[in-house]
Amino acid sequence: MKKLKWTAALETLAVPFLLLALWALASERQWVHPYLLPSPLRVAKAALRLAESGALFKHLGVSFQRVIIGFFITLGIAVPLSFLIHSLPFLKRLLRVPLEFLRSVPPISTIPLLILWFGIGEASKTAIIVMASFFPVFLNLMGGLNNIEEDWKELARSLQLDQGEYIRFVLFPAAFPSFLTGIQLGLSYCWRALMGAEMIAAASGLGYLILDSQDMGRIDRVFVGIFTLGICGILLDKILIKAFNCLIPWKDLEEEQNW
Amino acid sequence: MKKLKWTAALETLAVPFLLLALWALASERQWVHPYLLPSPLRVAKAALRLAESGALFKHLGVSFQRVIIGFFITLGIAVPLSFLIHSLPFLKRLLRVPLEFLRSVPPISTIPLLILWFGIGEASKTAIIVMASFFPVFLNLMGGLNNIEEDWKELARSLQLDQGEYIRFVLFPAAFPSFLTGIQLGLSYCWRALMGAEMIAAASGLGYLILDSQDMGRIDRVFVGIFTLGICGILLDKILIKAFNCLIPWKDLEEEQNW
Amino acid sequence: MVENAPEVIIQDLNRIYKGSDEAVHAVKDISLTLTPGSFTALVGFSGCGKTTLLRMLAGLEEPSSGSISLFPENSYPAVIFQTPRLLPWMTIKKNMNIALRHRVIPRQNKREIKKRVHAALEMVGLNDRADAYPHELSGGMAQRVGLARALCQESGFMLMDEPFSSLDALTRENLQKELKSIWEKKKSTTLFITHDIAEALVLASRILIMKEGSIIADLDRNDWILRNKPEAAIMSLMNNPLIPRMVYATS
Amino acid sequence: MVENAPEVIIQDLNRIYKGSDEAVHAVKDISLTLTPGSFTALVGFSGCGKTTLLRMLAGLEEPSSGSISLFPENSYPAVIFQTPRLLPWMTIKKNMNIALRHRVIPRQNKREIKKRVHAALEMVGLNDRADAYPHELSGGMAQRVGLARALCQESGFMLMDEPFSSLDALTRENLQKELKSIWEKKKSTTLFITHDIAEALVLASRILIMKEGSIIADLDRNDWILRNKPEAAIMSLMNNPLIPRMVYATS
Amino acid sequence: NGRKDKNTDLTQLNISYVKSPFNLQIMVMKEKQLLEQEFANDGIEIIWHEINSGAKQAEAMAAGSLDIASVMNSASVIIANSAGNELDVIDIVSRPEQTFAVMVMEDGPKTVKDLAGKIVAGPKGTVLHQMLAAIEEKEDLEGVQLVSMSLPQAQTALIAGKVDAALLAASLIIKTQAAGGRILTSSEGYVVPLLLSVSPQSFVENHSDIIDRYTAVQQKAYEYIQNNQADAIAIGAEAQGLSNIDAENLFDRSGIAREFTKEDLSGLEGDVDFLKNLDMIENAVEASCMIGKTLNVK
Ligand SMILES: Nc1ncnc2c1ncn2[C@@H]1O[C@H](COP(=O)(O)OP(=O)(O)OP(=O)(O)O)[C@@H](O)[C@H]1O
Ligand SMILES: Nc1ncnc2c1ncn2[C@@H]1O[C@H](COP(=O)(O)OP(=O)(O)OP(=O)(O)O)[C@@H](O)[C@H]1O
Ligand SMILES: [Mg+2]
Ligand SMILES: [Mg+2]
Repeated sequence: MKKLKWTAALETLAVPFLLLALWALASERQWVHPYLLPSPLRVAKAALRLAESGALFKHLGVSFQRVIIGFFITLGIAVPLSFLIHSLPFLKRLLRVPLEFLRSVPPISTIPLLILWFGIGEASKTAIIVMASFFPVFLNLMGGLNNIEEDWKELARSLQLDQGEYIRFVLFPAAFPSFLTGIQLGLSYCWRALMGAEMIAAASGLGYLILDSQDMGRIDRVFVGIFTLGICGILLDKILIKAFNCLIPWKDLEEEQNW
Repeated sequence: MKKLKWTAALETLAVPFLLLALWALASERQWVHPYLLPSPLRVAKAALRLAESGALFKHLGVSFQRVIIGFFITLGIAVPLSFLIHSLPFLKRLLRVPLEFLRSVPPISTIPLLILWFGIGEASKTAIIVMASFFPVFLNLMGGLNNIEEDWKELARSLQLDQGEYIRFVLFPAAFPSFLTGIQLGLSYCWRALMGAEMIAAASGLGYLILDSQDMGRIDRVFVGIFTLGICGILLDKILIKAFNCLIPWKDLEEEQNW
Repeated sequence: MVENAPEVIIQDLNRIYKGSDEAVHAVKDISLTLTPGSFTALVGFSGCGKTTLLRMLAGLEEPSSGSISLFPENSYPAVIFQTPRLLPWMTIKKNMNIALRHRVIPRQNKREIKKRVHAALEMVGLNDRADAYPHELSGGMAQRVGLARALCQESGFMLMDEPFSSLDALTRENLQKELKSIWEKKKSTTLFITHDIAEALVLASRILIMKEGSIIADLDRNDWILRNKPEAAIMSLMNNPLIPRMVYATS
Repeated sequence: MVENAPEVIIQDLNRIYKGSDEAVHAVKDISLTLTPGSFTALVGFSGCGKTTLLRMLAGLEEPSSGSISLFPENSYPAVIFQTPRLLPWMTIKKNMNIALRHRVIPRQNKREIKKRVHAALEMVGLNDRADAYPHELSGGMAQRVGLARALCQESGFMLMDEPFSSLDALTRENLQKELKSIWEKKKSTTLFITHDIAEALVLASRILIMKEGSIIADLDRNDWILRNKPEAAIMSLMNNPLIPRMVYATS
Repeated sequence: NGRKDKNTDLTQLNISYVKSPFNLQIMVMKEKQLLEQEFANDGIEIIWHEINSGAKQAEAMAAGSLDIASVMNSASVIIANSAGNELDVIDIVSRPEQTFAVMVMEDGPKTVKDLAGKIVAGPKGTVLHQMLAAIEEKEDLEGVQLVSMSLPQAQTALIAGKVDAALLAASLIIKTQAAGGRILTSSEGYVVPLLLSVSPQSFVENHSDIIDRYTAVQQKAYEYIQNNQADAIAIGAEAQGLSNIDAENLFDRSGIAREFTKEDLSGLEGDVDFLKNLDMIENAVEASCMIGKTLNVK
């Protein structure tokens, strides 16, 4: 059993280590310009420096808060909206075109409007994050709700479940796998949206760190920013899944997880 | 029947028209600074000017090509990869961490690396688009594949279907609803990624048009860009669904469409 | 307790499915009255439209034409579907519980719900599996849970679609007895689809024979035609392609 | 044509399910040989482990311990599941076709496939519904398609889990006859689960009685115990809780 | 008295904080809290917003979220005004002739003349673009191709060898030098870039006293820099996360300015012409209309 765990860990980390080795080699041998691909050591040093000064944690904290707030606003809009649209067909006809339209509009293209409506404070940054993560959650949930088997609907009808019970006992559990995909995607797009969000008048945050480091020509710090985003993305995803696992006893999501 | 169609169209267009009216009113009454919210008329004029000069179509053509190429590359990677990972569990363990990592990394943060690897031509723009649209397709397809009912797997085994037949007759049809959600999301994210992609040394394209217009304070043109993106997004989505409909006779996707 | 059992009046009922290949006239011009508290069995060849008729009575399928009236109107049937239809994400107990939330008044009465669920599972012999999930049951067990779920609703109107089809002879016999005694106490208006003519004869006081969408015979258990060799008689009725519409019950 | 019919040797077979509530010992120490070309019926109470045994023979379930050997080894069973398992995204015809792609050699022989599908659907009386989708069929129709799909594979090894459970008496009788005549021609090694003891007696030359995971009786049709009132005899065997393991076939 | 009333409505002052290229007055003002002190008694809170982009500052001012843009380049000011976003110049920050440069790699073009027919990366419609156009004109170069991209990307493309030259500024110049790059020429002799403090016209009109006090504080910062250069540079180095040497280098290039002159005004006119000729603005604007009423052109 222990041995099995070992090999599993080995397999999991094989590719990252290989990439790291390749990277070290590439910068050691100077296959590419060291300015553009700083050595792992230099990136590590930059990370350490940022960590020591506390700047990294400040950036991380600010961004984390933005991601969390944005993500929960996304959930708060997308989940009720999809249930509403699912149960009230006229809402679907009303909202279809506007939502379809927004689907292909890049959030950062709307920055002028966001500044107009939300100013240059947190609100417009949050709006960017919400716009970036809304559709994965919404469309996946809609997909899950619409692909529910007719059998369960009939059963709910014949058991005289009311709307709330129907949602709780039938609709939501049936749509859950799709919903899970949606929130996983949504959460990643929250992280990804940080760059766009922190283009608007930000003085901290991981997106700001990356943008500012690019402006200042500190590619090593850009790498630090990228790694922090990637790793935090993985961790938050894990935590989220664990949390949902507690809420939903009928499935082992960690095993169920799509991959 | 005719009357029904009428009311349906009315319902569909009610909200867009309402928004348009509100917009017209807001800019008429100067509730907000006309610099940030140009009147519908001004936007229409800007669109007309851009259309007359042919610039709009040039931008559209270039971007359209990028979206299509990017989207098909995304499909070309995500579809086989998810089937491979589904059938070879060791691949999953190998690729899990790198892919999870990439999931939360903003594509535009990698622009320095993309320029390094792919130069400043089409390749790096395509790479941005692929990065932006990969995960919706990939994760949804993985979700669909992993949530396939055990019953069908057993049936396939007992009928001695080979891997190809299993994929064709069982796996793919079962995963199809999720896949559909994935490609719809993926396609929208292709459009959305244009802004990021055309940050890299572009001289045309809708993303470039928006960026350039933002820099040049031509918010009216930004609106033209946004509207073009939104409308083209809707249209391409429709066309894609129709195309899939021809390929897949067993379902009416236009009705099945999640919404 | 006939007060809860509704009268069911079916008039000129039709159901036409527009299938992907051809239209199927599944139920043809059926007019029928189920008296309050009666136990009616419905037999007929596979595909003759029994399930379609039952589903229309349950309000799950819209008639193409004709009408179904219930007196009192607010009667709600407990339904046993032809497949067990247990929600896979809930334990057996939970599956039973949700069926009772609207039946046990006051709703808050958790103890009453628990008692009824227990009793119903006891009856079908599955009390020890109350915490199992549906996919952990055998086919017959799942069917018995479906039966228990319908019975614990204690409705005055029961619609049952082959509830014993996957059960062995002995379990079947026991459950027939249980069902009979429950019906005798409760006197629900019951429509019972079965393929087993002996079962129909044991349980029902009235037997409807359906063929190609129509009711071709409507028999009372005491009809002369069922005096001896009733099974053979019913089989021959089912088989006879010439009978237009024989209503033996009235004769 | 016994050459295609495998011999099946089961030794000390066990299957324990670690369920969400408690462990279930579904199959207990079964040792058994099915001779090539034999038709064996398996009867027993609901939940006694019949399906589990059949699924292990089909290679769909791993034994917890013990072994199953086939001679010749490459024999592949045609399986009828307890539920019809028709792929909902394909028409009936397509559902049948994919079952034949590996059976008809050369594979390219589309005409042969078409012929066999046609014949099998003809037999179960569903040729006119070949282009319908599974959800458009009645329960019994779907079950008949499952039967047709297994039969058209013309395998020398058949595993059938209650293939006639949702069929009316007449259809059932007809299909029993068909199955019997097919088996007589083809002499496949067949294991047939049923709840209808009469059916087991009609079809099988050997009858296994299962109880709580064990085979408690192994009867030959010509056994003295089945001379008169065979059904009653089997019922009483099934019911007797004391029998440890009676093998009547050898007596 | 009327003015005083308007002051009392004002409870906060939204100011952008633009550190780069190396706007030392602003950094000193913020880090030494000069504005906070100045307005403390009036109960006016100073809120700093870190926005580098000129376009975004213009948008924020139009939205009313920003009262004073501490540093904007002249092109952005002209572009905004031309598009109907009326912004007034309230002060000058610097004339950074040395801060903008055309850079090449070691093995790249040797002289400015060699730029003919080459690919140059840089942001369109900015002073850098203007510099390249001026070079083309003055040196009579043919076939210079500008690929539009932001500064960091231009730098990456240059170092990765994907372009022949890049238009760069400030820190990126120093970093590129460290990475083996070379300055081909700075903007000196071609154009005089102007970095300006800007405020919405309406704000200037309603709160001219605030503007006056703001420019006075900026003046104080300027004087502090002149008198305590080393301290000031240390503040800048800290704010931008640079070494003192790099900061000093940047300061020397920054061309910080004390007052807006007649030459600056004509430079602004030249910028308008440049943008108009490139078709980057639709409506020509009078340079004099962009001068705030409080600004004293010397
Ligand atoms: N996947 C499973 N997980 C846990 N327990 C299971 C599972 N499948 C079957 N069982 C249990 O194993 C026992 C035997 O089940 P099996 O399906 O073999 O019964 P069966 O004889 O086919 O009954 P029936 O006639 O009702 O179909 C039952 O107690 C059942 O609950
Ligand atoms: N959803 C549907 N779409 C099209 N045709 C249908 C549909 N449901 C049932 N039918 C058809 O209607 C007819 C009657 O079906 P029904 O299910 O009522 O039969 P049944 O009497 O219950 O048969 P069984 O005893 O086999 O369950 C059949 O021919 C069937 O194919
Ligand atoms: Mg039926
Ligand atoms: Mg079974």
